[in-house]
Amino acid sequence: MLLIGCPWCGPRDETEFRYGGQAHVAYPETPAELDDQQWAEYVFYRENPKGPFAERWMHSAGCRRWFNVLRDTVSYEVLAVYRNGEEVSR
Amino acid sequence: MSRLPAGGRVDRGTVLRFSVDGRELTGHPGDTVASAMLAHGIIEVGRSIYRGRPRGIMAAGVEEPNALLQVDGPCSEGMLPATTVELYDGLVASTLSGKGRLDPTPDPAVYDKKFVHTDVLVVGGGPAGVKAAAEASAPGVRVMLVDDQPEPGGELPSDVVVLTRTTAIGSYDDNYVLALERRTDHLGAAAPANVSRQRLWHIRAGRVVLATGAHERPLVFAGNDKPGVMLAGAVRTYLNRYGVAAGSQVVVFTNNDSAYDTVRDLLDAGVEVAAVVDARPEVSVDVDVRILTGSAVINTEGEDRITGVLVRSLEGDAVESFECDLLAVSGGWSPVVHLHSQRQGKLRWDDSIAAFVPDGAVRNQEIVGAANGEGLWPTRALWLVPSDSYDTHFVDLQRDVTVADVWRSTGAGMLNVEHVKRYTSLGTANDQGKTSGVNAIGVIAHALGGSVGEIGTTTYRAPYTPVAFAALAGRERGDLFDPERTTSIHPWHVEHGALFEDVGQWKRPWYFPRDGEDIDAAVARECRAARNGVAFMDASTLGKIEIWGADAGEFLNRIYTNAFKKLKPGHARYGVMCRPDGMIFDDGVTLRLDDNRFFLTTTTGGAAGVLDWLEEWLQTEWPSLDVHCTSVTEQWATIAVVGPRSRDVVSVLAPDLDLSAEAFPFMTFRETTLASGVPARICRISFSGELAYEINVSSWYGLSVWEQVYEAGLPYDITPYGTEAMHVLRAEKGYIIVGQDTDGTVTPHDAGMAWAVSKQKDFVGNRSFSRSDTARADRKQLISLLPTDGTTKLPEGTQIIARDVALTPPVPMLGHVTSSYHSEALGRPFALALVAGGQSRIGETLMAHVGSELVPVQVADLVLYDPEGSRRDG
Amino acid sequence: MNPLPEHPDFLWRNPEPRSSYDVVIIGAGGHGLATAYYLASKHGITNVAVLEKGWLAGGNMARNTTIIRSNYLWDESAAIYEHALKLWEGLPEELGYDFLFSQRGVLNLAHTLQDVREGMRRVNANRLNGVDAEWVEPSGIAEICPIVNLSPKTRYPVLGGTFQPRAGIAKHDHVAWALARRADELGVDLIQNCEVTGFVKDGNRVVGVETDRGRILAGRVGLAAAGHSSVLAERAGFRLPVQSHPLQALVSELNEQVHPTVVMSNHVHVYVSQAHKGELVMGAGVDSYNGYGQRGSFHVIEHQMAAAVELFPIFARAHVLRTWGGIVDVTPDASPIIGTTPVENLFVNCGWGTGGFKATPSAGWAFAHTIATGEPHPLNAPFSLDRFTTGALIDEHGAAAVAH
Amino acid sequence: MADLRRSPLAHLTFPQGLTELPFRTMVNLRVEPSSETAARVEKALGTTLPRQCGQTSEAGSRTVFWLGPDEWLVLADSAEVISELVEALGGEPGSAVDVSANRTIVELSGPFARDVLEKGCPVDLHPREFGPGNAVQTTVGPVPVLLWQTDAETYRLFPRSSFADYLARWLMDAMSEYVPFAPQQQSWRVSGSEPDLGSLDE
Repeated sequence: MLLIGCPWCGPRDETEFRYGGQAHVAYPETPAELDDQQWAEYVFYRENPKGPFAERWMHSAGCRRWFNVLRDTVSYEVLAVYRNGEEVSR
Repeated sequence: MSRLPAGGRVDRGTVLRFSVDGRELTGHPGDTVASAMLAHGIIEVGRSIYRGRPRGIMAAGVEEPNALLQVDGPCSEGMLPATTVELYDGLVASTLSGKGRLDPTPDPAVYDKKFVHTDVLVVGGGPAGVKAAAEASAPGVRVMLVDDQPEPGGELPSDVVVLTRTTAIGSYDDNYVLALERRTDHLGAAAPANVSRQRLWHIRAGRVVLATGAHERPLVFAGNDKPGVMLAGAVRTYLNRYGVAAGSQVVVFTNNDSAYDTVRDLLDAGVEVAAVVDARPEVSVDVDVRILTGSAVINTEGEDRITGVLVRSLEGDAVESFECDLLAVSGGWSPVVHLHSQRQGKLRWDDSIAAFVPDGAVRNQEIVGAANGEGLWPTRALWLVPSDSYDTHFVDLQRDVTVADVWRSTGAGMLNVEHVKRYTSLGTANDQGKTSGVNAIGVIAHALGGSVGEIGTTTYRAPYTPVAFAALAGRERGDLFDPERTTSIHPWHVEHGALFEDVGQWKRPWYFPRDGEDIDAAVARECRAARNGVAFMDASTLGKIEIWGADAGEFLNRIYTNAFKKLKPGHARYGVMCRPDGMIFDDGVTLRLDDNRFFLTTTTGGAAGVLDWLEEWLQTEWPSLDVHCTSVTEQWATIAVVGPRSRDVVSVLAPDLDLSAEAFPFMTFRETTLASGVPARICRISFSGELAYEINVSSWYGLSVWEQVYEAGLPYDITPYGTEAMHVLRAEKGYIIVGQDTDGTVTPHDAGMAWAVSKQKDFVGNRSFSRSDTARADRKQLISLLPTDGTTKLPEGTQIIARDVALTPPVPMLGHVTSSYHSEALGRPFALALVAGGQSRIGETLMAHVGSELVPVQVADLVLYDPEGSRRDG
Repeated sequence: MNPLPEHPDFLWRNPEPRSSYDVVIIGAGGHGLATAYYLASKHGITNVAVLEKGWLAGGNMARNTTIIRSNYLWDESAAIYEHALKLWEGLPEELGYDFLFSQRGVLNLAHTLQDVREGMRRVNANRLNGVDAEWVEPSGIAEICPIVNLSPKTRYPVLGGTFQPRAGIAKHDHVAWALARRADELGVDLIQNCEVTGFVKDGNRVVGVETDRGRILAGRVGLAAAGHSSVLAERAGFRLPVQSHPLQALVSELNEQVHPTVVMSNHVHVYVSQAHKGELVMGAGVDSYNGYGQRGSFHVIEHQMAAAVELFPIFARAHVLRTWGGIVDVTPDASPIIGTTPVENLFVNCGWGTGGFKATPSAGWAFAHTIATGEPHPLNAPFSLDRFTTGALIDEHGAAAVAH
Repeated sequence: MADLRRSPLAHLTFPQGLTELPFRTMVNLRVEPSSETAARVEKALGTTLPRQCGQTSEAGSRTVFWLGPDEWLVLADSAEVISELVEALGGEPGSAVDVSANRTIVELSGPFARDVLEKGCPVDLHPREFGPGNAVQTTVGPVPVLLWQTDAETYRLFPRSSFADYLARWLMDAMSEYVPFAPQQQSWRVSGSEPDLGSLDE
């Protein structure tokens, strides 16, 4: 049971959140100009590191805001939490 | 071997009656079943699981490997260590041979959970834990202590929250500790009703102090499993806590000083100690008992209980025998590091005490007392007593694993303790190797020549002690297993005999049978009413989202495959949304309330997912758009009034509205006040192809307005209908149900909705349509199927194959039936199906594989009923 | 007496790695061992090393719930899993090892009308694909598994189910050891405690691996590292569309036999069998987040227990004895990737998610073929990496929304 | 017209300590807190929009709950507040949506109230962390709620209307060790009926 620090509501149990996978994967500005491989990279390929991972969570049972978490995928330790548009500060 | 005349923490003034294996026994409050059995001189319990050897009570706590009980009760429970079952009056139990029995009687007990937060959590109420809790206690600081015994081992400040009979079973990330409290198990029939039998505590702690103590290890020698061989510390516990002497003539076998405390206490209690056999060459203790140093017990005598032991010097050959009925053994102590290890805490081998000890604590935790190796005795490791045969040197008593078994595994090539565990099943029994784990590693090291520290332990897994499934289920059982979501109109449906369908968590009326009707008859009647007269259904479960903002139209343009930006206020439009992979994700009708406000509907099951989807795009991709979404699913009750006579009904309800097709055309809506005074939004939307109105009112009025519709419709024999009739009506029109006619592999084009895919704008998923596989012309496409015999209703899920295909597996399949109904309107059964290249097969005959029969079917256009759409205007 | 058959007296050598091999397989899990076994036994390639960073078959092979079935929806999946099931049926004899393969059947319960539709669709597709499958009404379920709660008063009443009689369970560790023993006999070097830290490449061609025990050259390299596939792929210089998630499982203490088959419920979210010794073996869905920690969150276990007690009231006072977690590599379409990679002579077998154990023989069989010939076998050709670009996914999500 | 309304829990017989407070006006308000629009909204409400999770503000019979960084729930006795808020927004970015019937309010009161909630609520309800005037969105059992403490022994829970029946039953069950309650006579739950599955078996 992770304890996730919602940047708006403070620390809450993992059960209040929805996981959103890798953070900072921007929707391509001009999808039509991408070739199939590039489009596949956007749709299907995500980083899967063993160690620190920038990921998105949404506080679904609380303020319903998406935000970013830097979390170690081995120790599960939350290293940083930051709002959309903010930089990670550890 | 009996209850001592004095001493112990049992209430001798009260006698409790109980029985074990049919023997009527007595004990006192404060006893466990084990201590009360020992007080009667009974040490033997169920025989061993595989070899059928006699076994006895060996320990005094959770580490007990042998004494397992099946305890009777309203629901019998098995595999409970007799050393942990508190005695109550009337307890009836039988001993087990390593295997329990599940009672089919429904468990009547209540289980609950508790979620609490504390600054400090101390696990363990022994001296170290009590001290840690007392030290942590301070004004404004929340301190909790949990201990598995009925009372903590010392005085605690009053502001410390103490949970007794509570075992910390698991330790999880961020100091989340699970602890099981046994609230009424010790009360027997006196347990109060409505109080949970057991409670699972979810404790989030700022700091965790582990004061979990240590478990004593037995020694490994021939015949070390017989009844009468008992851990020295347990012998002492029975003396001091329960006032019970577990034997009358005792030999002690040890490799460390801790056993001498037992010797002293036995002597103080007047119990004869025949000898102490100490594996260490030199011993400096002051007890008035003969000590054989540098020696070991090499075998035990007796069958159902030991009658004596054979002792030999570890260096020499001379064997001496001693009579005894109890052999107290101590092979050293293992700190209870389970909770530390569950958090990936490191361990190191400490040679001086021959034990794995924590190598530093995990973040925000500390380990105190014996759990940290503190105060444990210098120990001479003696992993096994040398012998000619190792077939009765038991390492894991509960799984009947001997030294010979362990060495067979290492001989087979296994170098890793995990392999040995799996080859022998060592350490996997009910006690999870609490007494056997470290000894096993010693035995492996003996065979492989490495050090115990290098070999390392197996992983410690939660739970620390076994927990009943029902205790983990807690309150979410039976009626409360999962929420049933219901609409404001639900009471009417129940009263009128609806049968319900589960759609997500919602209960939706499936159909409303009249007396004697089966589903086919009821649905046929409901469909006839909608096509020929008037019918109404509760559509309140549809997801509803208000979308405000100057960019709301632009936003919907990006989300839906079709265009919404130019939709006029007062108008409605059906939309489809896709995932980035181009596959249909949800659909529904959206109203434009005014320039900057839309009202979007989703499928019943999709509501939460769609709102999340919209918010995700808005918050993470397009935060600059002026758009705000608000879920209003339960705000509105939605009543669909359907059929040629629907206008007559609605005109009674909403007399202020001009309902003519010209004044109130299809795919528009009007705000009005009903004759009853209820404000309403009425839409000309049709999911049936008939003239239809959807009346939306505040769900406060949902039931009332539903009844108003019913009243107004009585002259026209208005008929309530459920999801099944809805499905028939929509399928006749070729309207899809997302999730039934689509399965995550269907594009809007595949579903016959190319018309809903804009070529003028981009939207989520658009790019995927041009991928080579997605652009194939022979993809599976949704079409209708008409069984050519005009009578066969194809089962949903039927596979479709080409004509003249041999039925030799694997048979090439063209697709499958997604929806299939008997149509009253068409006077025949029909189906929707996803068929490869279906749209170019219209008119072709294919075969439906039904059971072992092949049923010819003709491929037809998706829309079978009123393809011109002439009926929707009435 | 112990109901389990005796293990062999000898299983494998523990050789030192040599400096080069014709083929190096990374990962001595079930798939890696099966690949080595089939390379040696079917393709005559015996100069093979299987490198394992920990202990042999100590990853998901040691942690799964041992369910074997082939009743998958899509043709491609049915083909490869049914091939596996046929191999399973012959393996105990072929390998000379009784690994307790028990064809006790697998029952997938339907709790909603949509479950029923999907179940019927799958049964019909299975039959035409030559996979044994039948639709069972509640009365039939009562016969197959009398302890299932069939009361219409439950929150999600059982409306029926699909049953695959030939499906079942096997003892996971023993399967691995059986494959390992034969591979070892055929000359394959099984090298434990040997972690691959990098790849030796000549241009875009792999020619060996770097390990913590030194460089090992190889003509061809096969990646069979399950949860760690992405990490290794990255070291080799290409990406995989997989995410590694924790998947938890648990066992109860030993109880007398009450559960004669395997029951899975996607809707209520639990699957359970009772092993030969008597313990209930159970699992549920994956944890939501990425994780290499071989552990998950406790609420997943709690939900699973609620589901278990709802479906099987007799389990109320069974006890959770031990919980654990594995790392499952999940692809976007919940189907595996077996084939070539952008790196020459480097082949990948990954993305099995929760289906890896049951596919062990055919995954090894097809992967061995691919490595031996340099080309995928028709069985695994559809499971190419390329499908994520063309869109030709094999989407098993609908058919297996819950892990198993 | 009031007699035409029916609240989501009208069918239940409540034990001591549990009751429904139906038919309150609720508005879901979205506005950028630093904007002039927000200032207008605050003026219209006669109170500030709380800026932190857990906070509420009051003006007369109206209470404003923080739901998110740009989102609030306004609770009022009467419906005028809806048009007042829409007017205050003045067409600028934001929204004020009537959600009065979207949720209902369940009041749990008594010396056991916190104990009962702690049986299913993961938020820290210790008086040091949460007290009268505090409100958060969280879960109680499996049900999402807005949870508002109004005095030392009273909490108000705002579930979605469709979840209200389940939540009330969950609470009654959790309360039963403190307050015995009779089985619900008026239950309209129908899980006991057996569906006719004839048509599925073809």
